[in-house]
Amino acid sequence: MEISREKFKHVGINEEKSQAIVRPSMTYWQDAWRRLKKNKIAMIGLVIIAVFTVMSIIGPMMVPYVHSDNDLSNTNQLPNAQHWFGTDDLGRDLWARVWMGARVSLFIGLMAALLDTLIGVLVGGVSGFYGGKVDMLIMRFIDVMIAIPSMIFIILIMVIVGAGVFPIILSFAITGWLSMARLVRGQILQLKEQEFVLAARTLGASSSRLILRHLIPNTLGVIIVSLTMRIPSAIFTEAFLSFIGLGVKPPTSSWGQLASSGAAVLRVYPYRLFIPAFFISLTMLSLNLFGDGLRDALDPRLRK
Amino acid sequence: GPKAPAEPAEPGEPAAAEPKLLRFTIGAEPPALDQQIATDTYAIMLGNHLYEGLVRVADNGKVTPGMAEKWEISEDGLTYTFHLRDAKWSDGKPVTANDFEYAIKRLLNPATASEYAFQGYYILNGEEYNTGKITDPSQIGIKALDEKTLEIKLKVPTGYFLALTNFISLFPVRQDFVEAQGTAYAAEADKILYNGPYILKEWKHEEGLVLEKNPEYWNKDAVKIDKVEIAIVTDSNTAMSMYEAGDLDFVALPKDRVEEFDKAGKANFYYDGAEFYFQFNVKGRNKEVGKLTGNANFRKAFGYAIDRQGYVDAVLKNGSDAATRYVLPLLAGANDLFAKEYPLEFYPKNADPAKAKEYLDKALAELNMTVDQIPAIEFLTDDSDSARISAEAIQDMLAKNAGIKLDIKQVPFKQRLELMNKKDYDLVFAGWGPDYDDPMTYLDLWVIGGGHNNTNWEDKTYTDLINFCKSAPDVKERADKMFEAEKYLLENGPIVPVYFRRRAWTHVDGLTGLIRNFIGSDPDFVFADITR
Amino acid sequence: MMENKKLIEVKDLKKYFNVGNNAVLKAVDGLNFFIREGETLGLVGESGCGKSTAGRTIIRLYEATGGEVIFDGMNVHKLDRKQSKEFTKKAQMIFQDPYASLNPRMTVGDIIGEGIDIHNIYSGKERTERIYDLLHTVGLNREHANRFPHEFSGGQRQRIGVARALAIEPQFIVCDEPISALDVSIQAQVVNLLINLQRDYKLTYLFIAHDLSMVKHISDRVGVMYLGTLVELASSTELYKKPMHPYTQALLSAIPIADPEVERSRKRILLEGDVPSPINPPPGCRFKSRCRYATDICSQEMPEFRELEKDHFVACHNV
Amino acid sequence: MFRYILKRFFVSLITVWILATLTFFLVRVLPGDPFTSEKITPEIKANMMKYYGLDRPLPEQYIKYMGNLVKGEMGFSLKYKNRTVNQIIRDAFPNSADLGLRSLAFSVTVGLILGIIAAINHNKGWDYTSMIIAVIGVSVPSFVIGGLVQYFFGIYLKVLPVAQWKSFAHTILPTFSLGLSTLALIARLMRTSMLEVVGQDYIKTAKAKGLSPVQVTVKHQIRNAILPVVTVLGPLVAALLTGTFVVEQIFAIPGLGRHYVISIQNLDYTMVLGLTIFFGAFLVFMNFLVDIAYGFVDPRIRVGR
Amino acid sequence: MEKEKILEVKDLHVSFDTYAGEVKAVRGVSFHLDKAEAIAIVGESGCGKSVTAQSIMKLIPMPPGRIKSGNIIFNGVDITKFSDKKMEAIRGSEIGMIFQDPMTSLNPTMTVGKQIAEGLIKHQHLSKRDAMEKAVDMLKLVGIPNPDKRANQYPHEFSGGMRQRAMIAIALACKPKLLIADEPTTALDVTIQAQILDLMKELKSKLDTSIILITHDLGVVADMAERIIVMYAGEVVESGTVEDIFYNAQHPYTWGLLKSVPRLDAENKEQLIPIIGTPPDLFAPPKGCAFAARCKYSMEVCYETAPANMEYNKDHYAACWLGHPDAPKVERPVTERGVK
Ligand SMILES: Nc1ncnc2c1ncn2[C@@H]1O[C@H](COP(=O)(O)OP(=O)(O)OP(=O)(O)O)[C@@H](O)[C@H]1O
Ligand SMILES: Nc1ncnc2c1ncn2[C@@H]1O[C@H](COP(=O)(O)OP(=O)(O)OP(=O)(O)O)[C@@H](O)[C@H]1O
Ligand SMILES: [Mg+2]
Ligand SMILES: [Mg+2]
Repeated sequence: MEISREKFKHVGINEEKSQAIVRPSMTYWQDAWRRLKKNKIAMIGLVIIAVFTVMSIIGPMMVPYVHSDNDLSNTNQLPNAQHWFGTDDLGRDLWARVWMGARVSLFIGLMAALLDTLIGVLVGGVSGFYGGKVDMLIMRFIDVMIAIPSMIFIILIMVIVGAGVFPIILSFAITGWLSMARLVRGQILQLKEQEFVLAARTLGASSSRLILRHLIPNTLGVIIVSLTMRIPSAIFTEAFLSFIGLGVKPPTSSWGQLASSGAAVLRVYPYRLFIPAFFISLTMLSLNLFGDGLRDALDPRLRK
Repeated sequence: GPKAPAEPAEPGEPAAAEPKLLRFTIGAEPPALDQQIATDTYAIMLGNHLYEGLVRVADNGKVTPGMAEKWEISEDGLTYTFHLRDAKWSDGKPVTANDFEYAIKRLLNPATASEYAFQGYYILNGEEYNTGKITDPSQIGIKALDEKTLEIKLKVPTGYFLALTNFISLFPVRQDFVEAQGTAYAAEADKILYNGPYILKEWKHEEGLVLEKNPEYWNKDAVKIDKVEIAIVTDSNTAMSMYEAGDLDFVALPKDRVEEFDKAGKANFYYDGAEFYFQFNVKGRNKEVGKLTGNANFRKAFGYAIDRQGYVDAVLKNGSDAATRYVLPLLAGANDLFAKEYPLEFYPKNADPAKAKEYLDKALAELNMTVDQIPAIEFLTDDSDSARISAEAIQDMLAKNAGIKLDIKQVPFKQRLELMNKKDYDLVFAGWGPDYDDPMTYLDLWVIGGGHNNTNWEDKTYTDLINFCKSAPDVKERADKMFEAEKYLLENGPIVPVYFRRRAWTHVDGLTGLIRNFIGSDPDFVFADITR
Repeated sequence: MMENKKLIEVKDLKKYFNVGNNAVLKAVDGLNFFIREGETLGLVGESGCGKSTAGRTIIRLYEATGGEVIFDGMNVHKLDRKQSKEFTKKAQMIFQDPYASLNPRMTVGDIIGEGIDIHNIYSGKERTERIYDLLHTVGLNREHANRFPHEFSGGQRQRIGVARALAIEPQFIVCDEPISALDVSIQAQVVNLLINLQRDYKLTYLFIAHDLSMVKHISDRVGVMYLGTLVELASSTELYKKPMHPYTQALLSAIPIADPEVERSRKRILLEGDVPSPINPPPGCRFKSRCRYATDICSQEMPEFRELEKDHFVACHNV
Repeated sequence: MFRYILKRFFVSLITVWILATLTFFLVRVLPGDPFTSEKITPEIKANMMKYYGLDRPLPEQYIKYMGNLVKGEMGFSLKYKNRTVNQIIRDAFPNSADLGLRSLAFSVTVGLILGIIAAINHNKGWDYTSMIIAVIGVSVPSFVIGGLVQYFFGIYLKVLPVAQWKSFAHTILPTFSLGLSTLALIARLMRTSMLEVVGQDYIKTAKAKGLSPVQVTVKHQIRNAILPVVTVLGPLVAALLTGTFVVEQIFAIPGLGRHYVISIQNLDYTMVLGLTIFFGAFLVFMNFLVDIAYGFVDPRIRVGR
Repeated sequence: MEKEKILEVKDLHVSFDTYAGEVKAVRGVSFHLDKAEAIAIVGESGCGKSVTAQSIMKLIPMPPGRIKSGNIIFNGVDITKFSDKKMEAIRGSEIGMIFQDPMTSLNPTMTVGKQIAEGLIKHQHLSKRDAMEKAVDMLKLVGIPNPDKRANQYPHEFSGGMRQRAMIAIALACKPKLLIADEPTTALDVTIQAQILDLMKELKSKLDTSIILITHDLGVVADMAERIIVMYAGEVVESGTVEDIFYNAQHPYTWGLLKSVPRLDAENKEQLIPIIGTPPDLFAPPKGCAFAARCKYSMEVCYETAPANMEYNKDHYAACWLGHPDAPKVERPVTERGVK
């Protein structure tokens, strides 16, 4: 290769060239969101949940039936052209009921997730972080709360507050977060001994900062799993609560109730179980897909 | 060479008559088998087979001799003298009149704390002793005149008293045995003495019971089935599955299977005695609601707004009857069934929206209200799945046929009773099962000061009528008056009947003689037989 | 050098670890020294002798088992909440283990910016600029701010740790092997930076390192630790010229020299004998088992830390 | 360590005592009383209250109850009138524990394996397979699974008994139905925490030693990842071993689980209390084991020390 | 005379896929290693030393990393195409590796002794007991006092240097034919460092172990290595014998390195002489010489065309345009006896 002689002229240090900025600047969260968006499977999950949410609003309006209207001459109809999902044992249109139920169940699921995170993650974080007496106190409190039959709380709530959505939330607030707190605490016990926590401590990071910025982000994996697992249990808990008079008032329905009344007639009218169960499962699947994607997105080591 | 195959069956031995086995399920562990403590249906059923009272009630409701061979009733209908047969307890000792005297005094003793002590209140001074008004048990109207003779004195003449002695609470127990066992009496299979057709061979708590024919039973030849296996299965669908898998001989049909079995001619139906009705608190939870629930016309609007037949056919699907009147049609009247002697169709089988509206308008006019002013009425019901469906159906019917809005409130059973006791409700879907075969078991609920009248409905006329019937010596006149009371109650009272419950069941071919009762022991397999 | 005020005074500092079976590991066992404001105290010693533990206890990452640390008049181990926040603003640490001390879920920018946020030093654009500055100072570029720790090489991680400590402009930094993972040219950059900062802002360092030439270069005084205690402490020139303790002598003789011929001909004092363990250490001089000059007294009495010459302390019976 | 155990023991006692006290007073606040029933009259109820000592002032009842409790006696059931709470627990617990242990063994082994396989094959076929199993496990509740397997194996194929608790064959379906949701939880938790571990440097070291992937997983990854599973196992073991209402009901298993629900419905005070204390003590003990296990799983963790 | 080559790396390219594109961590590295030879790789931090080393063991996290091209010939066979199964047999027994970050490279939940014993059980089929005994010996060998007690401790109970020695013990346990030591002594004090280096030398002479030593301590290099490879920004910029590099370096980067070493005889707190500026981002390496922007002697050509490898003697190569006959002569700042 021939190179002209002029090129061999002395140039020297070129600060600018050594400082070129090439990559786009992004924060952790922007970066996580970008990676989440790229994860097709996770996005499918998100879309399904979005569709369900939208359907819960417009779904009941798509049929000429009101979800609570009985038609005793048309009970337990298989899905057909008039009743897309069939009818139940009072001849009510299941399509309308499924989407009305979606409102309740999705809301309940969301609430459970929210409360779990808010109470469970925080309490667990505090307990694991401070350790010692605080931990002992909180953990024994949680033991007591787990051991007292939740039915007792539920009946008491019912007596004091009455039925409706608020008492459901209240009952979740009382008992739902316990296992999350234990889980987070366990993780934090493991994490808090790590050097980066010490490092942040030397910087003068307050306890809340250590918990919220250093420890909890490193437990997101189990938090996400626990949340996604919690949602169906919340959906069925709601069914149980409604059953003993704490939930949404009849004739409003929910997926959990549709499924449990469908389960009773499984042998004869299987579609009455399978339709709500399908929606619960699909929601769960979507949540899990989305949750896994989120987990991956939040784990910088898997950064691509 | 190959090993010899398993030994062939001994030849020649006659195919020993295989013991006849009956298998079925009950829905829960019987909380107690102690005669004077037991209260639940399963214990009552078991008691009927393990013990025997003075009499036994046969299929047609006829009283037949039991431990008592024969008996005399005094002119005034107050004194009964029973002559016992030679019968033995399962430990071989004889059953004596003392065992009956001890049992009834034990039932009534406040210290026994028997929930069903009221079954002894017919006996002279029974109630007084039980409630502590008198403390001397010898004043109670029961006395063993000798080993084999028992005399019972009643408070007032009670036509159905004989049949009542077939009830578990009045069954005999043996003092020495009970006292030897102490608190453990009847807690396990080997801590019980039996005098009935069967003895309890095995009692695995929460799991099942095995009954075997009692070789000491006086009428053992009439008993065909040698062994009974009762599994405790709470879930009716599970029981059904077990039946289908061939593990049971008869089973209750879950409602969604009734149609299928009915079509195949395999479904049987029987009244279980329970009747369901709306029960209003005529004062409501608050004044505003009370105005309405306290209004007889308003309550009648309910009566016409309900599509009883539709409800029974589409919602219950177990062959239940639409209740067009209050008194259960199966109860005995003067000579025949009460319902036959005094037919009545107070409310229509199907809804009558026009009538419902008419009554509602009447009520509103009386109250000076418009339809929109009707406050939300709380509809109290149980927390079972079926209760929910029922409530939803009723809610829809009332809304459509009368324009009345109900607010469903589901609560656990105990809470429902508590709310009712505290009269903290507007409207409740309640049920009542008969204690004895007489309309009075339903009618006397609503008298002033009645222990179960928590409707705030206090009606002198009605109370007087009932009180008259209670001591009326003439059977016919009594029946007439009871019919009058029933009509009065339907016209003015705090209840609106909805349906008489029936239950569907099926059994294997070859099972015969099994009796389903609406009162007392159900089922009754003492004289049942099975061929496979 | 002028006698500045003593910024840090360590008095009979002890840190024991419980290692199960009732065994006590005496990682630091009676340290006494002080550091003047604007001074660098080098700390060298055998690996595992308790340097990091000492550094961490001084900065209150570990609760001391005994003794006290006085920082600017405050007893470090008896601070209330407010004081301890103030203390963290003034005293910092660069960790020996670069990767483990970086939160895997934070971007490098956030890691460096954390101290700035905690102490509200800058915000917004200034904060970003400051982070870029720091990155530049430690020889990284601003683009690295958005990366995560695992994407860096060992040396780069170490520099992130340095930048983090510098971010809040502390008065005092415990540098626990801040440069050991760096290549020489970056080492030079970082050491220059530390020296410049010291000159400009009167920073004080406790400089823990193994690279004796670097320690000599940066420190005003050097302390030599052996098994939890100081065995020698003197000004750096003095120490290197006239090491008194046998261990120091051995140490100095072992410094490798970046010149193959010289290195190959170098003679070092070999330390023989059993290496004692800090778990239930024996009485007497800790070094006796490996000491060429050990006498009877060495196994009976712990030598006193004496000032043999002005500002030259030694703990040895035989000098 | 010994001191810690001693301390925990005392704290546990206090915890159970607080639990007992709280429950004692809470159940009394519930509307109704144990003898509320359709047919009872006030006078008879008064007799019963007197017989069971429920007419005494609450503090007196409390002291009496605690006195008995110290002796290990939990009194007579108010519903199962001739049986003591101790007897009922003694009768039913072995069955529940049997079922619980079986389903634990099933769900923990299968769950761990599924979770591990999923993590190792991150975002590949196995990962999704295990997720779908997990999703089914939690979104189809046990009463549905129970009904389905009963029909399929019991009635349709006629290979397994439908219900009851008699032989090994009887245990298969309930074990499966009960274990499924636990399995799902364990699989998901294990997967996520394994994912945190696979990228760690020490895994590289292990590989550099020439360990096979299976060895790396078994020796290095599992222990570092299992902590969340250990955490949930504490309450889970306590819950599973002391019975599960739904599965016991569906399969007609004479276990303890149904009592937890029924006793509250019946307001059977002594039963509710006895069961709560029994479960609570079990739970406290399990969580104590979990805390101890933490230290073994990860020596850096020093709970309470 | 040809010496037996144990390892030959030819034109190795390793990249990491990140969201913004490819980080080209190693860009065409070639070198070889003879039996019983020790070479040192030196270079700016982040220049790809560790990545090169880990590529040889195929331990680059994949994804995001991948070996794009090149060959790694170990004992005459190209192992780049080896399956994981085949690699297992080599790792630990034939090639041992000491990782750079000792804290995170040790399993926090396994005792140090077990971690050492593991490789022995796998490759030498020792019983658990014997392996543990051997592990204790190894710990003793790397100078850890009280080794039998220490073997039962966990990594977090070790000091930094002790962890590093534990790492060394793991790598040496099976007496590998090739030892890759990635900064093995950074956390060690000089006496222990000397011990470890002696140990390695012993392995070399007794067992013919070949060593790749990655370090930035030029003193250690001078002590241990026979040849030196100088890397910069993912490339080899100069290679030669120790003498070539220390006394006759040809690349300005090498000069910079040699100049930045502090000297024991220098004045206290005198400014050291670093190489100014930062290395290029490997995400978009410059098309010319990667060092040009920081090079005092750079020429236009340096920014445009990558310099070819110029041979100075049989072993001594440098990739710098200054070696081109057309280039102006510069006064080398490094003399025969080190820095001027
Ligand atoms: N997982 C990764 N993702 C992205 N970039 C990486 C990753 N691992 C390493 N790199 C980059 O590859 C380059 C080479 O890293 P390497 O670890 O080989 O450096 P090194 O020469 O060992 O440096 P040091 O001496 O500091 O350890 C660095 O610039 C680093 O940022
Ligand atoms: N958390 C701990 N638990 C038990 N022992 C510990 C702990 N941390 C440190 N040690 C012990 O304390 C002693 C001193 O450790 P330290 O880390 O202070 O040494 P160091 O002087 O910094 O060594 P290095 O130069 O190798 O980093 C060592 O024997 C070590 O094993
Ligand atoms: Mg250290
Ligand atoms: Mg490296």
